[in-house]
Amino acid sequence: MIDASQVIFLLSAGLIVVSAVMVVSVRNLVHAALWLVSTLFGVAVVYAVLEASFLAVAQVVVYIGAIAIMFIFAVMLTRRDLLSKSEQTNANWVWALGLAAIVFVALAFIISGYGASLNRLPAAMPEGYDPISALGNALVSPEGFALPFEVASVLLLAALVGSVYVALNKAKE
Amino acid sequence: MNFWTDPIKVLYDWLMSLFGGWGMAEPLANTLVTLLGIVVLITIALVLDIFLVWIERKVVARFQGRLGPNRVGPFGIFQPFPDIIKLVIKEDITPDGADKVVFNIAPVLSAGSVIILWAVLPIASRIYGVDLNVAALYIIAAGALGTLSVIMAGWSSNNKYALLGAFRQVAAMISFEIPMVAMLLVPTILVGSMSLNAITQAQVDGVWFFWLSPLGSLIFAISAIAELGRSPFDLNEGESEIVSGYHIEYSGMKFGWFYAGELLHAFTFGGFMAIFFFGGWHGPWAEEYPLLGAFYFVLKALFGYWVIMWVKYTVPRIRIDHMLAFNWKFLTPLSFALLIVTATVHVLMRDAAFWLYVAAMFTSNLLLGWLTVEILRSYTREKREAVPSAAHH
Amino acid sequence: MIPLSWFLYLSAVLFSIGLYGVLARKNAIAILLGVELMLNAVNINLVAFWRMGNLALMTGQVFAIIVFAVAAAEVAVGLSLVISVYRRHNTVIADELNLMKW
Amino acid sequence: MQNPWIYIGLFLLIGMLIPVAPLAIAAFIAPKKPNPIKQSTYECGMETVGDSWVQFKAQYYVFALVFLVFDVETVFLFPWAVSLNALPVFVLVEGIIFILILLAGLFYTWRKGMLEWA
Repeated sequence: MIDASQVIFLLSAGLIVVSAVMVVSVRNLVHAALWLVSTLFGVAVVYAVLEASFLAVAQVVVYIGAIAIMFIFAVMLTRRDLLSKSEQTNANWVWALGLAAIVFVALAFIISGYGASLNRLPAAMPEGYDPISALGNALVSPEGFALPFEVASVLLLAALVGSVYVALNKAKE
Repeated sequence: MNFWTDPIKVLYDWLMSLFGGWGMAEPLANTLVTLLGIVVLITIALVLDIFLVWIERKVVARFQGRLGPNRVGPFGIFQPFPDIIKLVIKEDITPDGADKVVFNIAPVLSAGSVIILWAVLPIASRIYGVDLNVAALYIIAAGALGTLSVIMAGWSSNNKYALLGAFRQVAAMISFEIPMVAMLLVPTILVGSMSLNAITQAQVDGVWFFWLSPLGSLIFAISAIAELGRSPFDLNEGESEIVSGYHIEYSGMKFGWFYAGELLHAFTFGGFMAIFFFGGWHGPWAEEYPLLGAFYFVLKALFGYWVIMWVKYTVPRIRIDHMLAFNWKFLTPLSFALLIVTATVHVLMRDAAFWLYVAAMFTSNLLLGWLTVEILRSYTREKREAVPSAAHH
Repeated sequence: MIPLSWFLYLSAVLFSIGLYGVLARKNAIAILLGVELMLNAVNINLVAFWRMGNLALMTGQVFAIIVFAVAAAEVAVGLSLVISVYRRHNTVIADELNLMKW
Repeated sequence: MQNPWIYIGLFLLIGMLIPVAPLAIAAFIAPKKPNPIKQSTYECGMETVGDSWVQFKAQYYVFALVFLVFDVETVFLFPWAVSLNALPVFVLVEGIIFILILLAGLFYTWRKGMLEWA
């Protein structure tokens, strides 16, 4: 018997897979970016099904609010004739399809190999348990992930400095 | 417990017993009542939206020494209804070369991104959609959908003004999102929760956060106005330059949704202003009588909305380079400085007496504001003195 | 109640689609789109393992957030490289770029 | 309501469906008399010149870049802000360092002149 949460999961999984296929197959890159938004939204729904509230919202904020917008901006900055008229896949696309299929079959084989141990169901959230403050404690407390927290900021700094330097180095032109 | 102390619960029980009387199973009845509640909440928001059109037109008329709508109904209050009928029966034009699907989704997404904010809005002590524990970030997420709708509208119209307007609007929205998020972090630090209900409750039990962070409320107001794309930050729709921006090709009800969404957005942000800094529904007897709390909330939100209109019809539009420079070189560093100061004072003073804590917060805000003004003053003095000498050479 | 394996299968499908996108697409921006899909597949796994395992151990969620940061950094640097290359060579087709050949 | 996201999901669904309703009514009752002049792209009354895909300033992209980095930063700062109350002062220092490192990035961009519009 299939219950409500399974229906929601299957719907969002369908959305994810269909739009992911569109992302890798449509010719118009703006459409590809918009399909990416729909994929990412589906992933956010999966997080909500998993009761990871913070990640569900952060997924929308970071991916849809920033990364998808970046992609659209980047597409707009490049020339249109490179985007929609010509063939969008390279000569090796058959091999790529084969490899992707092999990877999927291998992954599915591994997953099914674990058998019943992967059929475990989510435990109920304990009463009064607040995942947000637990996440905060884990992320910043000295016993938790304080170092990765700081390293993330250094990573973001490096990304900002590097990409600004690369993108707009006017002096060399 | 009666209707006046907990109206939602009374209505819920009444509907449940009514549906139960019809022989409906309990989960089904529960779902149905929830759906009904959602539809009613959204309908209230949209009815309010209709009257916002009237308020906006009446207020702008007063600002400009005119009468405004005064024919349909007393004081022209029913003017929005003919407006809506006109919008619905107008021919809907889709320009050549438009991307039809994206073109049609954009206005729906634009209005929807505002409507979904009402799911987390605590209208009164026991009147709210849902108490989400990540509500502060949820607001930003809804704003992200709004940004996306702008770029979709601009791109799909196949019009260069629309695309230019969309780019400007998106640049403004994403830029001013940063100080806004930083200011959402201030109440989050003060309360230790992102839930809007918890934030309101903390102000009911303590003081309004305006007294803890006056500078924060000011920054939030400025960035909210920019986020709404209202004057002085309405360069996306500079009529004289890019003929009203990203929704230029829209007509009929599709344009109507952009317009309605903008007004409701402004009102909703007035509400957020109230929730984050002015105590939400807090007021005399509001806790016992939720309907009174709802009244206070709407009043405060309308006040916030009025301030937004006041700014809109007073301050002239500024240039996009000035606007972005204002954000990145002034507002963003200032808001993060304020965030650091707030966090520091909060942690160091959390064990002190309450009045001392409030005083320290208030003073540190004023100090930071004064410091900022001083830095700006010396900086502009340098500039002023540099100009004539440069001209001399 | 959804068993863990469903999430793993979903993530495997998403990962494979992303891999196909990375390998088959010509346009460099589209390749980056494929990378985003793969990163999201990883995140689904991390969060699913958090939910099915010990709820008090937040490692899965923390990892997922770090992946957000990595994805953002990757997009920022990747797209900047694409734009930089585009400005010099007027192309975004990955096959036509042979700066590293000699 | 055990999972608030069920409510949010229903709200999203209905909130997106309600705006469709007037559009559907309008599609039903509004007149439809298309002609090429009416359908043409608006350009202040002139004939449309060229493509809508005009060359954009790369400056927009730089602002998006800075925004992206700060947006991800806020995702890190929200859990920090929530648990700031319950944790020792060390955590405060940690958060301040985090913010300062990113502000350094902003100032680098500023000094490089990338925040200028010209």
